Amino acid sequence: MEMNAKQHKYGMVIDLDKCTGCGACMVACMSENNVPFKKDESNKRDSITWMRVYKISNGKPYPDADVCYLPRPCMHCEGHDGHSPCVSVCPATATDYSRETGVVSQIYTRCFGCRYCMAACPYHARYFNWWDPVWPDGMEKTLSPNVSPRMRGVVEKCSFCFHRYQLAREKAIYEGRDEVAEDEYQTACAQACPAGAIVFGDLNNPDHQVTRIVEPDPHHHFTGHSKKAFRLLEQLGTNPKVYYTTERQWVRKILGQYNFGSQAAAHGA
Amino acid sequence: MSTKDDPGHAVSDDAADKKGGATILLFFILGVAASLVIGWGVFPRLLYSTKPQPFNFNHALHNEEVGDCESCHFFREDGTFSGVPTLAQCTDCHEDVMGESEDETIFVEQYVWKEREVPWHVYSRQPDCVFFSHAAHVIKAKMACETCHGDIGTSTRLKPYQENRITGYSRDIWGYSIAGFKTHTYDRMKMDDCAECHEQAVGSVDQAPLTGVVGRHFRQEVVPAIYPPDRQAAAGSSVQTQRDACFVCHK
Amino acid sequence: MDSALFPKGVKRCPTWQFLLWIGAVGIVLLWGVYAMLLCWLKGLNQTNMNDYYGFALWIWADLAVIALGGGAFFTGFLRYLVGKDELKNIINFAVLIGFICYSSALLILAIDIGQPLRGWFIFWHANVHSMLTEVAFCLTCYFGVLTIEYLPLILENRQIDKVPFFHNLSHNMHEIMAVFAATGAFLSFFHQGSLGGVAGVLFGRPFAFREGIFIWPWTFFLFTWSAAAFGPCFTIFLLKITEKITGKKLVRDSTVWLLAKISGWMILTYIIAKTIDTIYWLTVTAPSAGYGVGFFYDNWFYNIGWLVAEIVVGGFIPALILITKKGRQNPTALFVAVLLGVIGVSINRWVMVLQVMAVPVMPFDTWALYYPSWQEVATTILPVAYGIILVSLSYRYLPVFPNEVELNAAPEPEPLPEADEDVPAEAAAAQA
Amino acid sequence: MFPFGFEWIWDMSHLVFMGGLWYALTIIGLGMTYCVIKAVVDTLQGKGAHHH
Amino acid sequence: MKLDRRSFLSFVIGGAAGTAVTPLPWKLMDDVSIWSQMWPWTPVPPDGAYTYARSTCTLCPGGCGIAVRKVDQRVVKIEGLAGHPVNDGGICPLGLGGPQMLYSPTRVTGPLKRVGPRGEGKWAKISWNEALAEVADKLTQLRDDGHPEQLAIFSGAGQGTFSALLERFMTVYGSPNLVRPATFEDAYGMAVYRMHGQQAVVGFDLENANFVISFGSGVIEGWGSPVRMIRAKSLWKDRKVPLVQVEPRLSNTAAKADRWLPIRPGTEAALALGLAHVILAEGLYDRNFVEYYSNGFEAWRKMVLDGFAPDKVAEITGVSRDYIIVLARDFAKAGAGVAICGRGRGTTPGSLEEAMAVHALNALVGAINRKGGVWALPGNEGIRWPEVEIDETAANGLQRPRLDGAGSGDLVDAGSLPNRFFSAQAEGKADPVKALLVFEANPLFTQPGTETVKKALDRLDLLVSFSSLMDETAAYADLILPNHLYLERYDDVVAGTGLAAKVIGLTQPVVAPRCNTRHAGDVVLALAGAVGGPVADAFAWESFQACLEETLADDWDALSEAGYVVRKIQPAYWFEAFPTASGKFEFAGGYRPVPIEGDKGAFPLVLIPYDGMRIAAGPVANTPFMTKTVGDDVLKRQDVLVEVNPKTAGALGLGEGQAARLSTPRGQARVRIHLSEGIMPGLVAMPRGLGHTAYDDYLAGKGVNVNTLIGPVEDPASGLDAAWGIQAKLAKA
Repeated sequence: MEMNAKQHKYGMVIDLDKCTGCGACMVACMSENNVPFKKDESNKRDSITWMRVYKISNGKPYPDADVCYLPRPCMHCEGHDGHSPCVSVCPATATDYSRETGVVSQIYTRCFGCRYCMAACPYHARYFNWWDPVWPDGMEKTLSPNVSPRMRGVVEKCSFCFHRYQLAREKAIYEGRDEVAEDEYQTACAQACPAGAIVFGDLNNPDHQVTRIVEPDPHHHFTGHSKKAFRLLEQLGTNPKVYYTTERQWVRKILGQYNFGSQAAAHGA
Repeated sequence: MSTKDDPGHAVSDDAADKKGGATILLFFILGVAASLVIGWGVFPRLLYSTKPQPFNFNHALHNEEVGDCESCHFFREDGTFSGVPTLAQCTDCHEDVMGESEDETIFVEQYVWKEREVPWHVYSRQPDCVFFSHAAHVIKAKMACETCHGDIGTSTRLKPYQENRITGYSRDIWGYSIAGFKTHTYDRMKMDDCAECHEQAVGSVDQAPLTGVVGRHFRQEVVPAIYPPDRQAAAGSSVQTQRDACFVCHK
Repeated sequence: MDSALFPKGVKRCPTWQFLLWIGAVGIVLLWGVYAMLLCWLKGLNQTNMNDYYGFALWIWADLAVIALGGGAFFTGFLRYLVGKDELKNIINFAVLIGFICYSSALLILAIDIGQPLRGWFIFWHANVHSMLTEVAFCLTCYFGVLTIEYLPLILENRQIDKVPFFHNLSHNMHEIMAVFAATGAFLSFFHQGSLGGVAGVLFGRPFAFREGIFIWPWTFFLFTWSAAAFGPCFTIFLLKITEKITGKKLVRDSTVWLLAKISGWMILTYIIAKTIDTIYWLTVTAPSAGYGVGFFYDNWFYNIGWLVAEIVVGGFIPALILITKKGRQNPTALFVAVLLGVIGVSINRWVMVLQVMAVPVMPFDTWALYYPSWQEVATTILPVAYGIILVSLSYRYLPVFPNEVELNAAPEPEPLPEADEDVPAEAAAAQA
Repeated sequence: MFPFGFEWIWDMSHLVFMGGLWYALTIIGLGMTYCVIKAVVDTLQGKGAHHH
Repeated sequence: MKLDRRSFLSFVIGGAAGTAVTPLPWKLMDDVSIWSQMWPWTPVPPDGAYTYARSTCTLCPGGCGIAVRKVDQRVVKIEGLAGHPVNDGGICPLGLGGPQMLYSPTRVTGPLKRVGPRGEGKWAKISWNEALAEVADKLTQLRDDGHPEQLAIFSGAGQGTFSALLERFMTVYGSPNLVRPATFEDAYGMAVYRMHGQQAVVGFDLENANFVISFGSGVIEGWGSPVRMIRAKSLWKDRKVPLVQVEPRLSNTAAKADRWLPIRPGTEAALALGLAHVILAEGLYDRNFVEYYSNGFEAWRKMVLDGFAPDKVAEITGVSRDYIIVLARDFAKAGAGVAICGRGRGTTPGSLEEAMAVHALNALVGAINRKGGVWALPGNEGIRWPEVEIDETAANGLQRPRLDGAGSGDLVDAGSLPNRFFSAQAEGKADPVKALLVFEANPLFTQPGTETVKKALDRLDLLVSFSSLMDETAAYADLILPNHLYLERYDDVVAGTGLAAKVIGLTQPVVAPRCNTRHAGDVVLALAGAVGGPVADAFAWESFQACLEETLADDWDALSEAGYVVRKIQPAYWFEAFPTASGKFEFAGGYRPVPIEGDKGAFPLVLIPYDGMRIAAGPVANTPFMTKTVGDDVLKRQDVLVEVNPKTAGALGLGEGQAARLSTPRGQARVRIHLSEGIMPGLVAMPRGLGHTAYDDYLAGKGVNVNTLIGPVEDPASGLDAAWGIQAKLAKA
C-alpha cells in the first residue's frame, strides 16, 4: 500500500498538567454529537461518554495525596496498517480505518450490536446503546443534523468529530481549495477546552501544532520522538493517535508502568 | 395397536400410490405458481403506498423562468447545499399569484399567506446516516444533476410519490424495478449505486471485473475530477474494503 | 396411545408419564422463552451486561455448548473418515446432541446481538478478517450439516418411514452420509478454531491475546483440539444420564469404551499443549506487554485456582482416567472422568470470555466483576430445557439407539418396572 | 459474501475464506439435491413401498 | 383424506420453493433491517442552514463571549467565542448547557399564579395583564399605606443596565431593600474601602503575576471568571509561575497547584499575617510603598510581629513553621507575587479580617495597583440617566433603615447583607417586608440556612419569581412572571470578576422566545407604569431594549457587531490611589477567628462545602449533560458521597461507599462515604449544588443541598456571612 501526499493522520495531544478536570470537553462532545442521556448516569459502566475524563490518584496518604485527570477520547488506533484492535474484528464491516484521515469510523446503521469491538478495545472507548435514546419533551430540538442519532442496540464512539471535517471539506471545495486548514477542522473537545490542554491536528503535517509537540517517530511505531509525549498502552501495539504529556513523574509512572497493582484507583466521570 | 402395521397394506393399492404421486406433483406445481404470482405481482403493490404531493410543481416551467437548477437549489456560503427551496425562497417571486395555474393558487393561498412550509415528499430523501456532499459531486466532480436525479428538471408534473410502508422511504431509492434492475444511473439510489461510481476511483476496481452499468463512463470522466491523480493509483482509503472509507458517505 | 410412533420393538413409558415429564421441563422452557422475548422487545438493558462486559454469560454458554457439541463432528469424523465402524451405534446420539448444542448456540447468538433484525449483515456484509465472521459462517453451515445428519433419523420414525418418498430420501441420505460428515468435520475444524481465535486475536486484551501462525493464534488450534477431545465426554456423559433415567442399557460398553479411550488420549495431548501454551503466554507473551505473571490472577474471585481447576482437575485427571483400561471400564470412574472433562472445557471457555473482560487493562483501571441478571440466566437455561425435551422426544419416537432392542430384549424373569410397561416383551420380540 | 457485494475484494483472504465456504455450501447443496431428486425418481418407480 | 394432507403439504413446499425465487423474502429482509435502522421513535434532526450568532453568556458573572450554533431557527450548540478577551474560544460545562436549558421541559411556559398552598406545585395559567395587575396592585397598595420600604427585591443580576434599572425603580418607588447575594468581593471590597478609602471594584492582574498564593480560592473551580481563571492557570504552567494553594482539602486547584498547603479551615487570615511576619522580620517588604504611600504601618507591624511569629502561626494553622518562612521569602522575592482569597467559587463572602490580612500582605509586597498585582478600579460608573423625581412617600420610605441593617449603625460601610436580610425577615423584625421580587436568583436553594430563608418567605404577602425555569424559589412563589432565557433576550454584562480590565458584553436574542415569556426589564417598566406618578415618570423608555440602546449608545454598534467592547483600565498611581484621610494606604486589621456554629461535643466533625466545575451551585442549575459528567465518587444513584479521611471514617467504622447519616445543628441527611486521602482528618466535605427539589428527574432528588445543613455565621466586623463550615456528626445509616 503506497502512501501518498494527500494522506492525513489526525491525532491529538493532551497536556495532563493543564487539564483541570472541568468536564467541558465531555459536555462539548455530548452536545456536538447528539449523545443520549438518562435520568441516572451514575453507573459509569453504562454511561455513554465518547470523551471520558478519568480521575487518577497517586495512592499516597494525606497530606501527600495527589490526583490527576486524564481525558480519554477514542484513540483512533492505527495498529499495524490500520488494523486497530477493533476494526479488524467487526464481523459486519461496521467500523473502519481510513488511510486518508486516520479516523476509525463507526457506522451505526451497519452495526448490529455484537459488541466484539468493545471486547477488543482496551481503552473502553466504545459504548453500547443498552437503552433506547430518549430526549425529554422538546429537547430533541437540541440535536445536530450533522451527526446521526443512534438507535438502541448499536455501538458508538468518538469520531474525532469527523462531520466537522466533512463540513470543512465542503467549504474548501466551494471555495475552490484542495485542503482543509488546521483551524478549519478541530474537534469539539479541543475547541471547548478552557485550559487549552487538548491540541488536535494532522500528525502527517509538520506545520501542525500537534506534530510539533509530539514529533512522532515513524521508525519506532510513531512513539513521541522527544520522549515528552507518550501514549496509553503503547506496548500493546495498538499504535494510538492520542498522545499525552505531563511533567509529573508519578503520573508518568502510573501511566507508563504496566504491571501495576490496584493502588491507582480510578473514577470514571 | 396396529392393524395399520400389517405388511400387506402398502402393497394392496400400488396404483393409488402412483396416482397419489401425480396429484402431489400437481399440487407442488400449483404452489410454485401461486407463490410466483404473489411474490412478483401482489407483493410490490402491497409494499408501496402512493402519497399525493401537496400540489403539482412544474419544473420545466420554472426552468424556463430562472434558467438553471442552481438558482433555486443553490449552494450556501459554507458550501452546504440548500436542497428543496424554503417558503422564504419561493416567496421572493410568489408573494402573490402570478399565473393562472390552480397549483400556484393553492401554493399562495395555503402556504405563502399562511406562512407554512410546503410539506413536499422528497423523492431522493436519504436515511439520516447518509452524508452526501453536493459540493463534492457537482462543483468538484462537475457531475450533472441528471446523473442522480434524472430528468426531473424538465418534467411538467410531479410523478406520484410512492412510499415504502415498512421503511418510509421513497420508491425511487430502491428503484421501480422490484427486482432491482437498473438501466440508468438515476434508476436507484441505494448504497451500492453510490459505490458503483466511487468504486471506479479506487484500487479494487483494477482487480475486479468492472461492475455497474455505467462504470466506464465514470472511470473516464468523473474519477479524474474527484480524485487527484496520486489517489487514483492508490487503493481506497478504507482498510476494510480498499474502497472509499465509510465516513466518506456516512455521518 | 402414541405407541404406533415408537421405534419397532422398544418399550416406552406410558403417555401420561411422558407428558408429565415434558410438561415439567416445558415450564422451565417457557420461563426461558419469556426472558428471551423480554430481551428482544425491551432490548439488552434487561441484562446486567455493561460497557465493560460486552461479552458475558451468553457468549460463554455459546462457546461451551459448541465445544461440548463437538462430539458430533468428531464422532462423525471417526466413524465415516477414520472408519471406526463400531461408533455407528452411538453416532445417532452424538448427532442429536450436536444438533441440540448448535441450534442452541445459534439461538443464543440471536438473542445476544443488539439488532437481531439486522443479524444477517454478518453474512451479507461479511468482514473476512473477523474471527466472528468465520464463526458465523461455519457455525451456520455446520448446523445445516447436522440437520442433514439428524433428518434421516426423523424420517426413520415408524410412521414417516411408511411414506415411500421419505423412506427413499432417508435411504439416499444414508448412502452419501460420509460426504456430509466430511464437510461437517471440515467446517467444524474451522469454526471451533475461530471461536478460539475470537479471544486469541484481541491484542488489546493481554489476558486473551496469543501469538500464532498466519492469521491464527494458538487458541485457534487449542479450541478445535479441545472440542474434539471433550465433545465425546459430553456425549458419553449424557448417554449415561439417559441410561440412568430410562433404566435401560442403550449402547454397548465396547462402543463407549472405544470413544472414551480416544477422548482420553485427545484430552491428554490437548492438555499438554494447553499447558505449554499457558507457560509460554505467562512467561513470554504477557510480560512482553508488561504484565507480570501474578497480575492476571490478582483478584479475590479470579485467582490462580481457576487455572488449576481447568488444567489439572478438568484436564489431566480425566485424561489419565480415560486412557487407562481400568479407569474407563469402571462405570463410576468413567462417569467422574467425563464429568470432570465437561467441567474442564467449560472453565476454559469461561475464562476465555469472562475473565478476559474482568482483567484491568488501562493502568488506572480496576477489576470489573459482573453478575448476570435473571433474564440472562433464564435464556441460558432455555437451551438445556429445550435439549432435554428434544432428547426425550427423539428417544421416544426415533430409533436413536440401534442396539437398544437387542441390549434390552434379554429375557428377564422378573417383570419390568411399571414405568416401562407398555408393550409386553414377547410381543416386541415377535415384531422384531 | 458475493463478489458483487460492497465488501468484496479480490484478495487472498476472500479467495481462501469465501472459497472454502462456497466449496462447502456447494457440496451440501449438491448432495441434498441429489438425494431429493433420486428420492423422487425412486418413489415414482414405486421403490420403498415394500419394506419393514 | 390422507391424500389431501399430503397434497397440501406438497402445495406448501411448492409455495416455499416458489417464494424463494421472488423478491418477497429478500426485499422484506432488506426493508425490515432498514426499518430497524430508522426506528420511528429515534428522532431525525431536521437539516437547514447553519449559522453562528454572537452573544454573551449570563449563566455566571464570568461574562464569556459565546457563539451560538443554529440550524435554521434551532439552537443546537454553544461554543466559546474565539478572540474574546475573557474566554477566547474556551467555554465551561455550564456555558455549554444553553441548548438544554432553552429546550428544557422545566421552562416556565407563561405567567403562573399559585393555587393551593405554597410550594405544593399547583398553578393556574394567567395572562400577562392579569399577572402584571396582581403585582402592580400590591406595589400600589404598599405605597398607599405609606410603606414602600415593605417592598424588597432580591436580585442576582450582574452589574449591568438591568441592575441599574432595578436601583432606579427602588429609588423612585421608595424602598431601600434592594438585596443582592453577597460574594467574597463584598468582603474584599470592604477591605479595600477601609484601606484605600474608596468604593472600588477589585481586579487581579493574574496573567502578569509571577507567584500566586491562593487562600482557598478555587482558581480552576469557578472563582472569579471561571474560563479566564483556567486560562490564567495554563498561562502560569507555560511560564512556570508557582501557585500555592492553601486549603484543608485537595481540591482540583490544590491538585494542579505547585504546592498544596493543607490548613485548619478558618485560620487563613492567621497564615497571611504569619507570612507578613516573616516578610517584616526579614525586611523583605516593598520599602518604597510602605514608607511613602502607606499609613498606620508601625502599629500594624507591631501587631503582626507581636502576635504572629511562625511558631505561633504554625500552631494555629497546622502549617509547618519552616514552610511558612520559605513561602514568605519566595512570595516576597518573586517581585510580582499576589495573594487571593475567597473560598471555592467565592460565593460566600468570608471574614473581613481575612480579606484585610490578605490585602495587607499584597500591600506589603507592593502588589497594589501594580502589574501582576491587585487593582482597585473605580466602581460601576458610566450609566448616565436623567435624575429621578422622588415624591414624599418614596422619600419617607428611603429614610427607613434597610431590613438587613446595611448602611446604618456599625455596618455603615456594608452594601448588602442577604444573610441578615433573611434572618431578620424570618424573625419578624419590627418592619418586615411584605412583597419580594426575585430576579436572576434562587435564594431558597443558594442561601445557607434554607430553613431560615423558607421562614422568611413564609412571612411575605407576595413572593414573585421572574425565573425562566421552575427552580426552588419559583416553585415556592405566589406568582411567576417568567423572564426570557438569556438566549432569547437583550442584556449587557459587565464581565470580569477580578478581571484587570472592563469588558462589556452584549447578550442578544439568538432565537425568538420559545415560551410566553417577557423580558424582566420590560416587566419592570410595565410595573412602574402601572404604579404611576413619579415612578412612571422615571422610566421614559418604551422598552428595555430601547433603554439598553440609549444607555450603551456610544458602544451599541460595536456591541451588536462584535458582541463586546473592552475598556482598558489603568489603575491609579500610588500617589493618587488612596483617597483616605491620610491620602495613603491604611495598614489595618487583625485576626479574630470566626466562630463555628455547633457544639463540638455533640458534633465532633466539621462539615465544609466545596465547589467544582461540574456542579453549578448558583441560581443556574445543572443541565442533564453536566450532571452526567459528575463522577461516581461524588454521586451514586440518588446519594451524594461526602469526602472523609480514611482515618476519620475508620474510627467511625465507615467504609467506602457506605451509607451514613450526616447531621449538623441545622439538619441531617443521608449520604454515602467516599474515603479520600485528600482531606484533613476530622473534616467532612460535601459539594455545593446538589439536592435540588425543583426541576425534573434529571436533577431533582440527587444528593443533598449543603445549604440545608449549614447556616450563615455573621462577621461582627462586616455583618457578612463568614461561615467556613459547621460542626457535624457522621453515623452509620
